[in-house]
Amino acid sequence: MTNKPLLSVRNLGVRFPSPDGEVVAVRDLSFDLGRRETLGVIGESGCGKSTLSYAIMDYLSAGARRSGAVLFKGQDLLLKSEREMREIRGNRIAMVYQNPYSALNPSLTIGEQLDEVSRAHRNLGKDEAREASLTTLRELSLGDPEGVARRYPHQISGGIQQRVCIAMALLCRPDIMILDEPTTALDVTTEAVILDIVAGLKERYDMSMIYISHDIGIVNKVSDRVAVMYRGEIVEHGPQERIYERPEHPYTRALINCMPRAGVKKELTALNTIPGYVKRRSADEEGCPFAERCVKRSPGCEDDYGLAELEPGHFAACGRAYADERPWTREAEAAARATGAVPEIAGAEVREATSDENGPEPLLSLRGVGKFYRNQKKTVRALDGVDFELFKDDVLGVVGESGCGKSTAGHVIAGLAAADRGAILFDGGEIAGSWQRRDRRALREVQLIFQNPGRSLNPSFSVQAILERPLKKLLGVKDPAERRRRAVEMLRKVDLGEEYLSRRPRRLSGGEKQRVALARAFLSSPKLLVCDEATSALDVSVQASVLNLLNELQAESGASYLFISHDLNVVNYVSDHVLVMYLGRVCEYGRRDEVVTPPYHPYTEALLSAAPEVDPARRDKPIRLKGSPPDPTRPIRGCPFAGRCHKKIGPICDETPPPRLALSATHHIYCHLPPEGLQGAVRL
Amino acid sequence: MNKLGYALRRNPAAAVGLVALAAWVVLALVGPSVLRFSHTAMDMESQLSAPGLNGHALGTDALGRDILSRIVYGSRSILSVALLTSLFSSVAGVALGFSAGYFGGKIDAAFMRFLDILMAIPPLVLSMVVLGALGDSSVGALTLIVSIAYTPATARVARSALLSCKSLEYVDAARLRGESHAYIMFVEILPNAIGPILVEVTARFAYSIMMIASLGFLGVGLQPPTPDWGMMVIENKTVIREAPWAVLYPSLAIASLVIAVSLISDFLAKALIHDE
Amino acid sequence: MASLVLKKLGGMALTLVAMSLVIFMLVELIPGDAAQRILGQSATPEAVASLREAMGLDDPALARYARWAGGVLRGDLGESAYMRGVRIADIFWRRVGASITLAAASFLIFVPLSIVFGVLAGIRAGKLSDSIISFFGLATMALPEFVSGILLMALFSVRLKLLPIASMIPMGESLWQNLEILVLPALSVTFVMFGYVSRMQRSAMIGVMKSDYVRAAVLKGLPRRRVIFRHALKNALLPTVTVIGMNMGWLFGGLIVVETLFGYPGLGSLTLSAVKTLDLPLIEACVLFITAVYVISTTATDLLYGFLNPRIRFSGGAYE
Amino acid sequence: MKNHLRTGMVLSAILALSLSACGGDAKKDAVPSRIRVAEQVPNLITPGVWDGQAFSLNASVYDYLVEIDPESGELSPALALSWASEDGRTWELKLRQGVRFHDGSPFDAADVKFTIERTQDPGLGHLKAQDFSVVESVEVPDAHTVIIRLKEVRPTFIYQMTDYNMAVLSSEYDYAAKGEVAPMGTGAFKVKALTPKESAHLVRNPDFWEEGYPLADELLIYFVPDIDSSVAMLEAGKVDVVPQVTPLIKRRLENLSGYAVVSPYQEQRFIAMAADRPPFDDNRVRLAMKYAMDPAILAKAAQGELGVDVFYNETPIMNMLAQYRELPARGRDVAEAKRLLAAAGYPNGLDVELFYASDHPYSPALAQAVKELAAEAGFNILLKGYPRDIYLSQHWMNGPMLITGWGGRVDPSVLLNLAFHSKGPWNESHIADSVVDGYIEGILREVDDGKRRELYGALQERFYEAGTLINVQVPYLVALRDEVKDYRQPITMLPQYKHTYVGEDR
Repeated sequence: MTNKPLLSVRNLGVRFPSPDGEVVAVRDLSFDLGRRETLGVIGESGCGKSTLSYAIMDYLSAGARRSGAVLFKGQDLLLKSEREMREIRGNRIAMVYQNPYSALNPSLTIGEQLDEVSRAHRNLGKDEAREASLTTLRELSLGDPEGVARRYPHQISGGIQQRVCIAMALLCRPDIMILDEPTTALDVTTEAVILDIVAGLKERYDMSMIYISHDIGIVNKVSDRVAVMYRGEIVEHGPQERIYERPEHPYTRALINCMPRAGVKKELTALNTIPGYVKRRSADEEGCPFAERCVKRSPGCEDDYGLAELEPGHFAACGRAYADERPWTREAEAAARATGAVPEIAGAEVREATSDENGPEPLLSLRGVGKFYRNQKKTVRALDGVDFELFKDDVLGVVGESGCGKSTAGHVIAGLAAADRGAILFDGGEIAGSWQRRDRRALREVQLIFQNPGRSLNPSFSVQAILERPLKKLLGVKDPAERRRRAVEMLRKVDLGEEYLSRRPRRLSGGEKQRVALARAFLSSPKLLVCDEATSALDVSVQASVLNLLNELQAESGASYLFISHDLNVVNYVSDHVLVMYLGRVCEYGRRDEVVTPPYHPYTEALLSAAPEVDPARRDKPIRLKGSPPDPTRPIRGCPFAGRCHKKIGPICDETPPPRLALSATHHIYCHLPPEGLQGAVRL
Repeated sequence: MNKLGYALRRNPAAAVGLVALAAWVVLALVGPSVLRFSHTAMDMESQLSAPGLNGHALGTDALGRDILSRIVYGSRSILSVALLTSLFSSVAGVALGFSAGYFGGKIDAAFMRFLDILMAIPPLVLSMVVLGALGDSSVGALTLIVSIAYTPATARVARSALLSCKSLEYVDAARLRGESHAYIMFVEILPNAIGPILVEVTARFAYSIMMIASLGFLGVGLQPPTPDWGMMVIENKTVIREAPWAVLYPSLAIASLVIAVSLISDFLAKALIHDE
Repeated sequence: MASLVLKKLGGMALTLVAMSLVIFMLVELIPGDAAQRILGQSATPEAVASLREAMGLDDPALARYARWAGGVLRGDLGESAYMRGVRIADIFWRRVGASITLAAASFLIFVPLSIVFGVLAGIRAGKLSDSIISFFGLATMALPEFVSGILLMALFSVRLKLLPIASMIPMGESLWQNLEILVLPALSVTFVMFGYVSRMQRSAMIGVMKSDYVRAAVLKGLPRRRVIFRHALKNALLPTVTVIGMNMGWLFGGLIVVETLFGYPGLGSLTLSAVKTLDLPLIEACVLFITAVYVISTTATDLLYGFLNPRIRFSGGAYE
Repeated sequence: MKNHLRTGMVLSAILALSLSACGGDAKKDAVPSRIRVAEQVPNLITPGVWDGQAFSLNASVYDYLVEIDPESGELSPALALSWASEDGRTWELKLRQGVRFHDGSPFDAADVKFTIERTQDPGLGHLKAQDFSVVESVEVPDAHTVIIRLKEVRPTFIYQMTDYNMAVLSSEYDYAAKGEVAPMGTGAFKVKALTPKESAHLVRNPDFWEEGYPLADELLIYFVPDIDSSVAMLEAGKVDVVPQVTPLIKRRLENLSGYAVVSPYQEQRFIAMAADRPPFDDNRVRLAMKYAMDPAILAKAAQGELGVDVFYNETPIMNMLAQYRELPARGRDVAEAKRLLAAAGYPNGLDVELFYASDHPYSPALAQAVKELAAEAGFNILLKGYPRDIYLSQHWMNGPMLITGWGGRVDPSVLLNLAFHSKGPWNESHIADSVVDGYIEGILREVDDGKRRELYGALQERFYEAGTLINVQVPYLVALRDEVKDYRQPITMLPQYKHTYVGEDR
């Protein structure tokens, strides 16, 4: 830290009233932000990241109580009047939000929403303001800024919307830009583009940034310094490499280790987990906020607690946990990680990769499956001639951008929607398309896990009712005592106790809900479990424990998984085979290692390149896709990816369907390119 | 339950409404048996006597009937008809709205179009025409017709309550268990859609009171001597100058009851819908 | 947009046709013999039979519907069944005109009032002024029109003697020379509508004020006036437009009570007297008109909503 | 009989002449004057079928063959100058000459013939169809003489001509098509504009047969559905006359200066008990009801005083008529009523429905009072009040117990034959008493006044013992501004606006 801090937060506290008494959202929080510096803020949801940013902007709900100081250029923002704050908001400190679509006013044109910022703060006239807006849009390499300015928010795509929001924040050349999860609502490919833009901003516009995210991969990419928040407090902050490579606080370390990342595969290691979940903090709670979940907890934790500078610029609230590891070397850590001997991982079983040598037996085969949704005159081709196989005791990961048809595939297989074309073969025979025509056996043997456990468990039922209903309905267990016994047995398998039987979903945490959902699915001993973004809605620490549980359950039951996810790292971690989809069609299919290493389908290559990398050392020359997938109602003659492909050959791509190109016995892609054209940088 | 208590403490208006409604219910149940005068007895010595005179707390009307007794007795019919109406229209509305929303597609489209048509006839007009044509406004006929007039609106509410739950995955989970449509609609969805439906029931309760009173005013509502509040207002409108109390107190009775129910409905809407 | 308009208008026409059929069937359901009803209990069977024939009551229902609907399309609402020889059209449109004037008068009062107070309550949500406006809105909404009308009458006509108790137009004079007769009926209608619309406006405003884009506008450092009028109001008015449009139809239902109370010579009091005399053709005409007002105002609202809402005005794919 | 009729005729003729002479003098000032009336909304105004709610309009547009002098209650000549019958079966009427209808056509005997024969038109539903079915033929020997031959003796037949439905019509006018929109007669006023259910604008008929009349230039009639609104208009000075007000309004207006409430005649409210079905098929039950009644309370309920403006008896005859026979007051005797009920097989009381028009003056209050009074004797009366149109079209003549308003018939025999003969078209109490029938037929045929009086007396005694009705006589009230002079309205209910004027005393 060579420069004088631009923003200095001192002992900031924010409290909200609630039915159960006052809760603390931000507590005794202090940090400095220097000029031209980017501070990344990470933490799980409910840790107060967003509250921090709104507290800086002095935009909290009426009941909130604030304490401490937010010094901006030496002046305390908390003491400023609404009128004085107006001069700062959008002018000196600007914000970019998680969901660009809802942050833009649906009734005003983009141009008007941009212009008003310059007109309010820079006193520009109508034409000058528009000129400024167009210039800024142009600087963010947006083609046709005039066209964008004329349009309404709903007429432009999410990626452009977020660029507009960034442009809006840049109009007055602010001193600080706060970005609150600006890419969370976007597809991975768009996210990569936005992140590239953000990474270049601070140099170009000479400003500081606070970048809030739950994803350490993203934070690593854009930040100079990183602050880790837990339950309203900063538990550690310091230079980005230090935080990533040598975390001192047990929470930081646990958080980083529970993320699946390159090189971590289920055969090698189980994921690290943090027991429990983030709880709200009441006003009268004292002591280390993490103590309850900390593996390094010791009797002294209650008193010996507080942010201390362990080395220049690196602060942590707990210096004792890993003191014995100092001095530390990067090589030692890398070696430890490569062998899977990360110390905290205990009790998790290390699995062997499924061997394909003795001829895998297919459990599920899709043959030319098509699913069309017709509304009015248009037809959305959600699935358009999909073929693939899923083997017994095997995990097939399905990846692709939103709208690629991966969820539809899951629903068609599970029976929620009947395919319009093609056949689904399951366990040797064809099964009926929709649940209405499936028999009890088929319903029992194919189970579905949904993305949002809060929505998949009926909030009006107790866990007992939720678990016993399938026993009665699918397995015909008549005896209530027997049902209860089996429900309890299943609960134990998902690491929940009998006491959960009487609880309702509302009283469960996200991870507990998903465990109950898993218990419900496994009660009927399924042969196939379709996991539709089963861990996407969960915090990383919870995601890790659920992924571990999924692996354990599979090992125990021998069931096969169809694991649908937008997160390549997660798919890479859990899958044996991977299927890459684009616009309702298959791009690439093969064993995991074959798919994630060259030769790739150009789309796979782009996806892999866009994935945020947890490890900052692994930055390479990126491939960036333009725009988003095309209108799914338009019939496609050639390759669906042709329009965005960086390796497009020529008209053949647009006009002729790509051939199936077998790269090995277990690996094929659909592309016009010759195999040698499919090379790329090694990724994983 | 805790949440309700907390919300009630933060919303004293709703508590007032609850107390007022409870007071009306108690009055309706026990009032007639403790009051000094019967609701039909004619005190020929004190026609149009002012409140407080001759033991008539709220005065008498032109026939010497005790206004207080008539209001208290009238609360019975208005409360019971309004309650039955809101229940019937809600049950019918839920059955119709749920079926339409659940099965969707063409059934739903046709159903919605039909509702549009029915909704186009204002409920008051519909009830007035039918009751006027029947020429007989018994409690049963009134309840039935007002229920029918209100069913389209409740069906819409029920339908949208169902639609907000229908896309949730626990419904898909139930389907994948092979549950019947009725089970999914009424066991899986109904408990979760009950918030807006309850709000609708209470709002309908308030509307029913107004509707019954208005029909009474138009002369097609409950028939005398049932002391229907709306009818009391119109009956005594003639003597508004001589005996303003005979008009004012029934009007206030209507207002207080509707406002009480509306406050409760508002509160339920806040507690059951917006906070979720 | 043009195709949307055509589609809506087509839907409206279809609804109107279906509606006319529903109304016709509804009136058909009225028990008893129309001719008998006209002639009374003591009429001889021959008299009833000959009147039945004269009225064409013996034709099949469909033929009668066709005859009636055909007449309505030509602007002929038929002849009153009760006042024989009276063409309904001769008395109907005057009443409609009077009712529209009354509706317009109350519209002019309640729309600006309820929007202003609704917005005020919305942006001051939770404060004292909001509580007062909201309770007043709830209270006026909870008063049936005849109760608020009676209270107004008791105050302004009986006690203060400022305004006429009955809405009579002296012969030879027009409504415009007697505008004071509109005041109390219009106010009575306004009461209910004010409560309804201002509460809608308030909650729309609160919803919009909580939205991400208003938060974004505030955090852009825009003046509060611009946030409220440019960002919030533009969106918060949309649901209100719908509510007002929906209620224009129901307003005519409320007019029945108000017109009866004040003896205002409008469509509402005509409807009630038609019901009381069981004058079926007149009932049909009145109810058809009231429902047509509803359907037309709903359709107009739909179109207006589409016009005001860019998300509908410019639908189409996202721009890359 | 013969003498009586002749005398009446002569007297009437003289009266008419003298009146017209006076009229000539009265009509001196040329200041245009108007009378504004707030009437109830009439549903029908076509003669023959009109429902009796637009007296002002019909009585002013149309004329009748004979009128009733409100002072004397006697017949006076109108379009008929004389009427005579030797035997009560053949009636010869001499018509006034030089009378013209509003459309300019002359009035003659053919019009009278048309008017009478029209009562038998089956497609019309004429309310006098039953009364005039006794007519055998109508002959027209010359343009101004009409001879009516009856099937039976009807010494009081001429009184039928005063009935409000017997307005004299033009034989050339299409009343079926225009009766509701353009009423046309020979009356003192003619229609200038008529808006159904709203208002009628009548102007002076310059060719009116009674010279110098009418006194007013214009008659403005507003049809107002609500009596309170009508009175409000009166108080606001917007109208001059409001018929059919209630006693409460009377009390209020009498406390204000500038208004008068007059009672030109009395009306009847018959509380009818249907004799053809339980429970009132048993005379003991009817008697029990009568014993349960307290006339003083009923009078109070009608906002009046017994014996002053409200009268009570148990027969269909009005107490001010010559035919009335005073019978001893029964007195309220609940114990007797209970005893009678027990004897009739209702020791624990009984339930019965009472139908009435809820928007008719006096009826709702009487219904309440009857219910309360009867309750003590063990009657549990279920009140069924309906708007007047609904009541008349659907419940009247059907219920076990009814309250109906009656009035307008000068000669009681007209009413008796209508409503108390077993074959009467409006026999609402379904009385089928051969004794009563005998008396009625006797009254109708009896030529001798004294004997007829005897029959009336016997009839009333029969009603006292075994009748089917309780009769409460109430005042018909009209509110007037003090400026309104010479408002005349005889028991026929038809106001004679030709005499009325607004302004200073002349």
